Amino acid sequence: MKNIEQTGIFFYNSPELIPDSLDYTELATYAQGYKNVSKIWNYNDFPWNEENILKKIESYHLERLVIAGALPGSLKTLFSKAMAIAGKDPQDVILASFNAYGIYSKKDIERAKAILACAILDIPYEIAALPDEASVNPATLVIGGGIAGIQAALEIANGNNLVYLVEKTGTIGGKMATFDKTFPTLDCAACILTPKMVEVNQNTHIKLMSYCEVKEINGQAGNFSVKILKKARKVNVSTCIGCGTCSEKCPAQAPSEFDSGTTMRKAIYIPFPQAVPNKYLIDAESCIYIKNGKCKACIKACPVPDCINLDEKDQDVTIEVGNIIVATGYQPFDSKRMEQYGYGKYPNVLNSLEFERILNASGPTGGNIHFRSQDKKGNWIFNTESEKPERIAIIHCVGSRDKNYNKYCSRVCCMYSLKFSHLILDKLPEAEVFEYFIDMRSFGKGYEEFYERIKEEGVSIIRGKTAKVEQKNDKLLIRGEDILKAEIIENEVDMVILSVGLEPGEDTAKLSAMLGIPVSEGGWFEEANYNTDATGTFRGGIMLAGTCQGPKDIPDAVAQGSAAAARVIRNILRGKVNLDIDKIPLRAIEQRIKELSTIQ
Amino acid sequence: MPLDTITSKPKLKLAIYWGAACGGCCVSVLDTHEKLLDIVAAADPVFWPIAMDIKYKDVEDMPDQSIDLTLFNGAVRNSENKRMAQVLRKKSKILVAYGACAYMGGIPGLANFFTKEEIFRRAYEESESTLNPEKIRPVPEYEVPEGKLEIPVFFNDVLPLNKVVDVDYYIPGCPPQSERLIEVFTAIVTGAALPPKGSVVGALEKTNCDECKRKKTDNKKVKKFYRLWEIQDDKETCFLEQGVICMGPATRGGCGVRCVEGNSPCRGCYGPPAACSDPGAKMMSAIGTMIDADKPEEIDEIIESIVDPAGLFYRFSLPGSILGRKLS
Amino acid sequence: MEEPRIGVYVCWCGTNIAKMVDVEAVTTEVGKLPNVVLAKNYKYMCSDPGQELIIKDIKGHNLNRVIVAACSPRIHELTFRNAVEKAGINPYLFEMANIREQDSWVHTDRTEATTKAIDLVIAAVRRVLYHEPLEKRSVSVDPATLVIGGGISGMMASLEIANAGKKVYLIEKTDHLGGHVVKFDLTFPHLSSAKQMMRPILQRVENHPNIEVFLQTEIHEVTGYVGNFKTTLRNKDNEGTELKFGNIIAAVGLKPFDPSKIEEYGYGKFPDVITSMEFEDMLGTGKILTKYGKEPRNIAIIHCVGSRNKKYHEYCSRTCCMAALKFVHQIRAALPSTNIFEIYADMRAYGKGHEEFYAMTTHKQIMFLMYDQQERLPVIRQANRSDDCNMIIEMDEKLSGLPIEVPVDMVILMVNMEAHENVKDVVHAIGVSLCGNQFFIEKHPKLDPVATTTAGVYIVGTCQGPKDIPDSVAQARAAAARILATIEGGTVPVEVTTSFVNEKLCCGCQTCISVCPYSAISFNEIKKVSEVNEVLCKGCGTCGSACPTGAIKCKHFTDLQILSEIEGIMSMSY
Amino acid sequence: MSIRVNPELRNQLIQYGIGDWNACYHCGTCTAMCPLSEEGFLFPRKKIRLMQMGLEAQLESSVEPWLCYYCGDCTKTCPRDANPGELMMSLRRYLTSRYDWTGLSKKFYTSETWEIGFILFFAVMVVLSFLVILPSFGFRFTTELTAQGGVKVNSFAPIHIVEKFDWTMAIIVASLLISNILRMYYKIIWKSGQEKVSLFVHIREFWLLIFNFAVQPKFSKCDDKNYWISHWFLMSGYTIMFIVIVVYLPWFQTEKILPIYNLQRLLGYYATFGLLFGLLVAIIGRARREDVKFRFSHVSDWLFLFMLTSTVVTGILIHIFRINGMAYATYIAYIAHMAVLVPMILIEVPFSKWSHLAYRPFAVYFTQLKKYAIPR
Amino acid sequence: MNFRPTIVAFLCNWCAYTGADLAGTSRLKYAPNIRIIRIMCSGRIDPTFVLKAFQQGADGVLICGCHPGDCHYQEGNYKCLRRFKLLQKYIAQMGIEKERLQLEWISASEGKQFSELVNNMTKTMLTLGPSKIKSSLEVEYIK
Repeated sequence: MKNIEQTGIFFYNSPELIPDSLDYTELATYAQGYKNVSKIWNYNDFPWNEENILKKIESYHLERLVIAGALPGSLKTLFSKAMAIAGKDPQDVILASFNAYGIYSKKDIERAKAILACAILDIPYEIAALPDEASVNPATLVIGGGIAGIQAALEIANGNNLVYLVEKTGTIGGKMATFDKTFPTLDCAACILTPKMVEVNQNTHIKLMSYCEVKEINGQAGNFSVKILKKARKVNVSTCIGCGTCSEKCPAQAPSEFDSGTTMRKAIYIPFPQAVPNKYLIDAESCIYIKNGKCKACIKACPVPDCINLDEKDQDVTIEVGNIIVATGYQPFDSKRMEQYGYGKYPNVLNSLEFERILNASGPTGGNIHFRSQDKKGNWIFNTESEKPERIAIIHCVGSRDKNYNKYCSRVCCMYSLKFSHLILDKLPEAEVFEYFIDMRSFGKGYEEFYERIKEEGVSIIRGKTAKVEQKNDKLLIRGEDILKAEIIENEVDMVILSVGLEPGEDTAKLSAMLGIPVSEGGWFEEANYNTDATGTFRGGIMLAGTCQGPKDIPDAVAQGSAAAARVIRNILRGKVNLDIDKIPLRAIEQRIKELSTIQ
Repeated sequence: MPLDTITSKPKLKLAIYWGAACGGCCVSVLDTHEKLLDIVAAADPVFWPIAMDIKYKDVEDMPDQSIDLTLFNGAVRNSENKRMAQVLRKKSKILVAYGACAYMGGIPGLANFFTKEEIFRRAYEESESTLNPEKIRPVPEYEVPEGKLEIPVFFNDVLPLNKVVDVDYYIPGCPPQSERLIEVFTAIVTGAALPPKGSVVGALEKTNCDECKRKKTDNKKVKKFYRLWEIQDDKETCFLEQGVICMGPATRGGCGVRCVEGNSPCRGCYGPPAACSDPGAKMMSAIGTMIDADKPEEIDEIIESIVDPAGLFYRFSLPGSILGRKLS
Repeated sequence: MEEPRIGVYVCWCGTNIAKMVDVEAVTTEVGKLPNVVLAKNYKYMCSDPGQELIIKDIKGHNLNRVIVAACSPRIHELTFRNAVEKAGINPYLFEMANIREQDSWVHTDRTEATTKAIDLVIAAVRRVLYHEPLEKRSVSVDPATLVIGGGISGMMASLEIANAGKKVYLIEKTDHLGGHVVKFDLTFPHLSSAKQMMRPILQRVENHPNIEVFLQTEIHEVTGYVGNFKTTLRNKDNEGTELKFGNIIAAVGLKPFDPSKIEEYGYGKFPDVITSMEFEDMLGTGKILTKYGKEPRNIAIIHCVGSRNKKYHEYCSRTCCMAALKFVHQIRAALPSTNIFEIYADMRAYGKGHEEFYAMTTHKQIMFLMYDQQERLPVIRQANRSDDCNMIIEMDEKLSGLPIEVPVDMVILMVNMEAHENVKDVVHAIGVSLCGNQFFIEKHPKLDPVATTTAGVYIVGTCQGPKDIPDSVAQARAAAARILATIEGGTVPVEVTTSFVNEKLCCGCQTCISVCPYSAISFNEIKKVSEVNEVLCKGCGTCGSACPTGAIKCKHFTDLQILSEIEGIMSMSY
Repeated sequence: MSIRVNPELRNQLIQYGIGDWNACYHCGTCTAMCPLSEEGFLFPRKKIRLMQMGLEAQLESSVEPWLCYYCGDCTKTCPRDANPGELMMSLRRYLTSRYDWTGLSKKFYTSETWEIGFILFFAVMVVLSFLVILPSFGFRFTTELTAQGGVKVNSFAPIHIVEKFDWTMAIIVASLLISNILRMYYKIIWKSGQEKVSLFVHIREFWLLIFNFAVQPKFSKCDDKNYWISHWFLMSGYTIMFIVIVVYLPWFQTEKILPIYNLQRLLGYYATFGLLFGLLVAIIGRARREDVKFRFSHVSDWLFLFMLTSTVVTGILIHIFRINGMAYATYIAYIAHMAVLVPMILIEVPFSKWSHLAYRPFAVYFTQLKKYAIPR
Repeated sequence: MNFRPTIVAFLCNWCAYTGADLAGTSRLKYAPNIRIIRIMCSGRIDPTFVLKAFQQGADGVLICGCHPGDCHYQEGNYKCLRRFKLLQKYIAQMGIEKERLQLEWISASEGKQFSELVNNMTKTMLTLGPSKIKSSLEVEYIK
């Protein structure tokens, strides 16, 4: 057993990390209560150099050091060095890292004390902080029907457990369904995703609730009562045969969400041909009847009696579940915010999701790349009649890695941009493609090989982010610096694709409040532990999956979907679920570490 | 039911003909010994060139379907063989390809490794005992003052019987075992239910290993293949496990494993089992599986020790195999 | 057998097929074949309406065999099999013709592509004539799980399963659990202590009543099949322990690349050129010192050592950039005035909080130098006596375009993660495949990243490809999810298309027995014939072609089916 | 030949401005956003790179920092906190100190004590001159007014002596500046080594110098035209005042009260207005710290603003007091005026921020020479 | 009409067939002369299949399996290699050019290699000219 007598505590606070700082005096007073604590210093008490620390170690006969604070790891090597010089074990420098446990504000002082106490008595916090357990309702709620949600739902349902899959839009499939191909294998996204979607539909253990939103969550882990808003679809899902007659006759149009606005859909529509459920729905905002009480063209056209009910109202449904998986995904960065690229101003500056639809055989141009051009009425639309671009530029890191927008890296853009290049050359072999990047982040399995391949295909891959895009006659002028050649780039191209980053879904803040899960700096849901529990949260029975926790690519989102499901299945098999970690009373933790510790 | 008890029935009309054959098949009929008398009692040979004098014209004059059973032995090598096969087909109710040559080409079928030209050159010009400075070759038709002389046209290929006419049954073997002939004959004479047309009769469904008394294990890994004279056969262990290629596993039973009993590996005269569409391919596949090496060079070296795979695996069956002959 | 009544469906796949293949022509041509009762084409056969169409026709036209000409059977064979099964036809009386991946997408001449499509569909028709109904089977699942590898992935997977109340056997080759991570000092980007992180995990694994740990144990052979595996473990004393388990998780990890292969860096020649793993060890001692016991004045960290270069490994090792940035923090804390050089190619800070960490690191007074990791690697040479440093790195700096030299006293090589040499033992024991980089191949790179093509065998962590801790842990849990679900379900389906010995034909030569990689064939001494254990059999068919008698039939890939397919495929050829 | 990187140059550079330029991850946005960056003379990124790598020789031979007029577009669009505009500013300070052979510039930039000490020293000297030296030569304060009711300035500060002093100071400053410009020429054109410029080109392109000095056309390329205008007013006001004071002092420093439309008064008013306008923009900007170019202020920036403003204000006061016949007020204002003006000219013009008025046009001229250079 | 060779290819499900699919998903173009037959493992390939393909008029036969050591069924590809070598010796004896029968290893990631292989083999077949196997058997004296 290690001697944990003579512990010295150093408080280290970097104000830029914790603005609403903890009360370190209170923490110091608390620490003083432990017998093995010899001395406590604050970070601004003395200069942090090795002589100084060495002196303290020697004069107070310290055997063990605890550095407590935000990011204490950034000092660890210094303290270890001092310990080593003093002839002590350099590993006896223990970190009490508040930020690693998600402690960011004053109100978390009790947890901070617990973490400090664990460090003082040399008991791992994870061992000491055991949340209470509750019995578990075997039903599970999965919020979000993208690939992560689908994966999680299927995993759980395959163990013969009931899953409610709540999806906000009219179909599951999420963003992945809109993609043309996936990198780096260039599998057709729909081809690999649609079987899963069909599987969800066919699995009797999954209750698919499309066009629904979570409105209220009550109860605690193991026994949540969730109020779900069932938005009026106005089409009876069980009787609709998906024939599409209604849609043909519907006179009202709106931009298609599925096609990222590159096409128009009717007011009564299915999001896309392979939608699951493959049933129509009515968008109340564009429906003429709902606006002025006249029309009913769809009802007249519908071959099934009473299938369409234009007067249907939203309903609330309450379900009881034991576990919740949040898989609400992301939304693309709004490129209009970067005025310098002229998105929304120049018709042929597209964002990546729009371009995915252009590339997609089921998109507005049947998978051919054409300009956005004006039709007779003067609307800017995509069709196959317009010319094809000959020079296309792809700009990386749009809205990412930029303090003016989002500081974080969106993780997928490099690769999907490379994929775009490949697909452009596949469809327009004569075209010239330019990629403007900062760092090429092709980190995954087979990604670097893909990057090499794209280079060989003759794409101009240029280091140097584009500074601005300007319309010059019919062309778009790219201005940037070619870093490696040290030249100004003034490149006239026909089309510009903005590789936009990922941002948390629009409902994240609302859900965060509802679920009681904090969001991190970028707005993503905060995981329980970055390393060991990226799918868990402080709330018992609530798990995260996919991009709502942070940008990630499909395999990583799928792995997380399954990982979140693992915890749910585990809870169901055990019949018990852990309650909230951050609600464990300090007294309970103190009690436990005292039991476990060798000294009192 | 023994043959002699059914003589009261009307006698069958029997024809036995030979194409490109050694005569062994005809001898196998005689090899029935005293049972031959029973055959004769039950059937009248109406056409049997080796045993009786009758002209082709007489056969041609017979009414169609008037022969109950024809045992056609020998392969089809020339226009005469082909013509007679066609005639007999017409005249016979049941036409049996009798013996390995009629069944799959047999030993004469090995001529398919050569072209007609090569064979003629060898036979009429190059063989050590030939003296033919004018390089005279046989010609099918030759005008002499007396008129036109004709000999049969020599085909480029040796063909199994079924390549020129429809065959009802096959009796394999080189020659077929006389006991098997008796069994088949008895069945026909007694009017037992005949198997579906095209069947191989007079042989077993299983292959030779089933009857073989040598000791077999699953240890069939070969580092080098030997020809029989290269090893000291222990007379007990499966030939394959000793590295000697034995066609037993891929050859129908029925012969009584005579060769192996005589401490010589099976050479495959009974042809492939029913499930195989090429006579040598299955054996080749099995032998390939036994090669005990992973590196390409080592594999090559082991294969080197299989001197003549085509001749080995298709000794009795080249014309009846999928490829049929060597390409020229 | 009833008269075959075949329905043929040709898919447009939007324009994917229809653009290059004249779908109408294919339909017409195939409609003429004998036994083909109807031939139709449709935009998306895989869509619900497409499947409905088949189901309706089967009932309406009394079809008993179905062909869909569409994408690769690897994608949708199962979809359609399920569809025909719904309509009451045995799913194995269905056949697919791949006219997209292997036709419309790879050819440029519409006539040729159409001809080829017709050939492929005819082949399918000819093949399906001989298809036989096969029965789906399932086996019960042993609730225990074998986890190979005691690194963080293996331990996290074990804990997840064990905490659900299920038995886990965790075997580890070395004498300790924790893998590479336990040797690390800090983790990025929160600079938490790796050892503190590992302590509770190790404690839980070691003390868990449901986890049995076997140290210094390797696995050589696993017999059995999904749900019912068996192995005999051999530890260093060669003592055997027999284990039975239902699922396997391979978490064997990777090992650091040996940089002595790269001449330019002089690893092994210069004592102060060390690998990142060696530096982690040095951090563990608390002192950053050169071999002469001095504090280095200049430290260079070279990224991508053995990575992103075709001469060594083409792939990116995914974690080294961040680890290198982590080192900066550690060096800066201990050595406030030492010069630090980061020699990198692309800064890959892609994870959550990574870019922010990178930005934070830039304020640590370091010099970033960019090099070309493919064309010209930096060269490390001994410094001259007049230099106030140990070694000099000469390199072409890309961002300035200048040839420069960097004075250094210590060089840390951020080494690539590569496969263990002896990984093939495990590979063969559990029946997974390796990719060109010797990583374990997952079932599907996108949608099934932890399963393998062998049922009941999962791969997690870095053996599937380099990854950082959270990504490894996510995979570990993902595999656990799959296993827990099968345990909960109680049974798993097994291979249907197995081999089968026709006793009437088998001569007992035993050629097949040693051919089987799964020891599924045994010899029945009484009947004197071979027999296939159809649970063990995975349907490769090697025995079928080894059998000299034709007694072994490979279900769904019989000689007859394949030969007819060959005939069919050649029937229209020019 | 490989160039040794010098991580320790950082420690020197830091003293000239904001601390950390490592934040730059080389996206190139700044260079591309900059309207003044042109082929062959790219900045700020390339210069930031040289700073990051501590390449002293390459930095010294850089002309680009002088081409930057700090519109701040680069800093505004910079995705990191690299602040390229301010880095260019810092680099100009560094370069100024590198051109200066006396070493004083470095001292002034890197040590507030030195700079303020020197200023104070000169200020004291000036005060002493007026209070002790000049009186000892018989020049007295007099409350006597001229006929027009103006203060008799010349009796207190005799124009011929002040003029001589003026010329002396001008010659010292000019020789320091010229020697530094020669050093600048040496570093940029001569020592950088790879190219040779013919004498003809030197002569042909000389007009650029004057043109650029007068109009600052480069500055006008910046997107923020207002700043150019305010700076131009400031610059033109300053130049007029400088010329008038140094060359035409006897004409300018009169005891006569000339009519308001007289050229002397018009020029004076214009210069005062120009200076005040320019200063006001700069002071408000720096105080509000909203505009990126004003966000980071080095001590030298504030000092300079303070001194120039003081000079202008005291100058105005002299004028007002003089024409209103407030003798003592005039004298005090005069002494105060000189006490800031002299150190400002002696320190700021050759050694500190004000030197850019010379370096900038020369930089444009040198840039042009480099364009016509033929590789050696 | 110009000679348009036909190549029958036997591809193992796990590597080669997937590789060929990858060529498709990657839109790598290759000659349309190939007709692919999927088998689970190259070890399933019976010489009969190859001979049958030749008999049916194939000008070339291509067998593709996983790279040595990568077989999904552990070593089916080695078994294939051994049989292939023997078969090649046989077909050489039968007067068939060795180039008409090829065995190549294609991994699931080698779409590009696969497309190149098909193009090269097609070229080889064009140089060799049409196979005579089918015509040699269709002699006029056969019934």
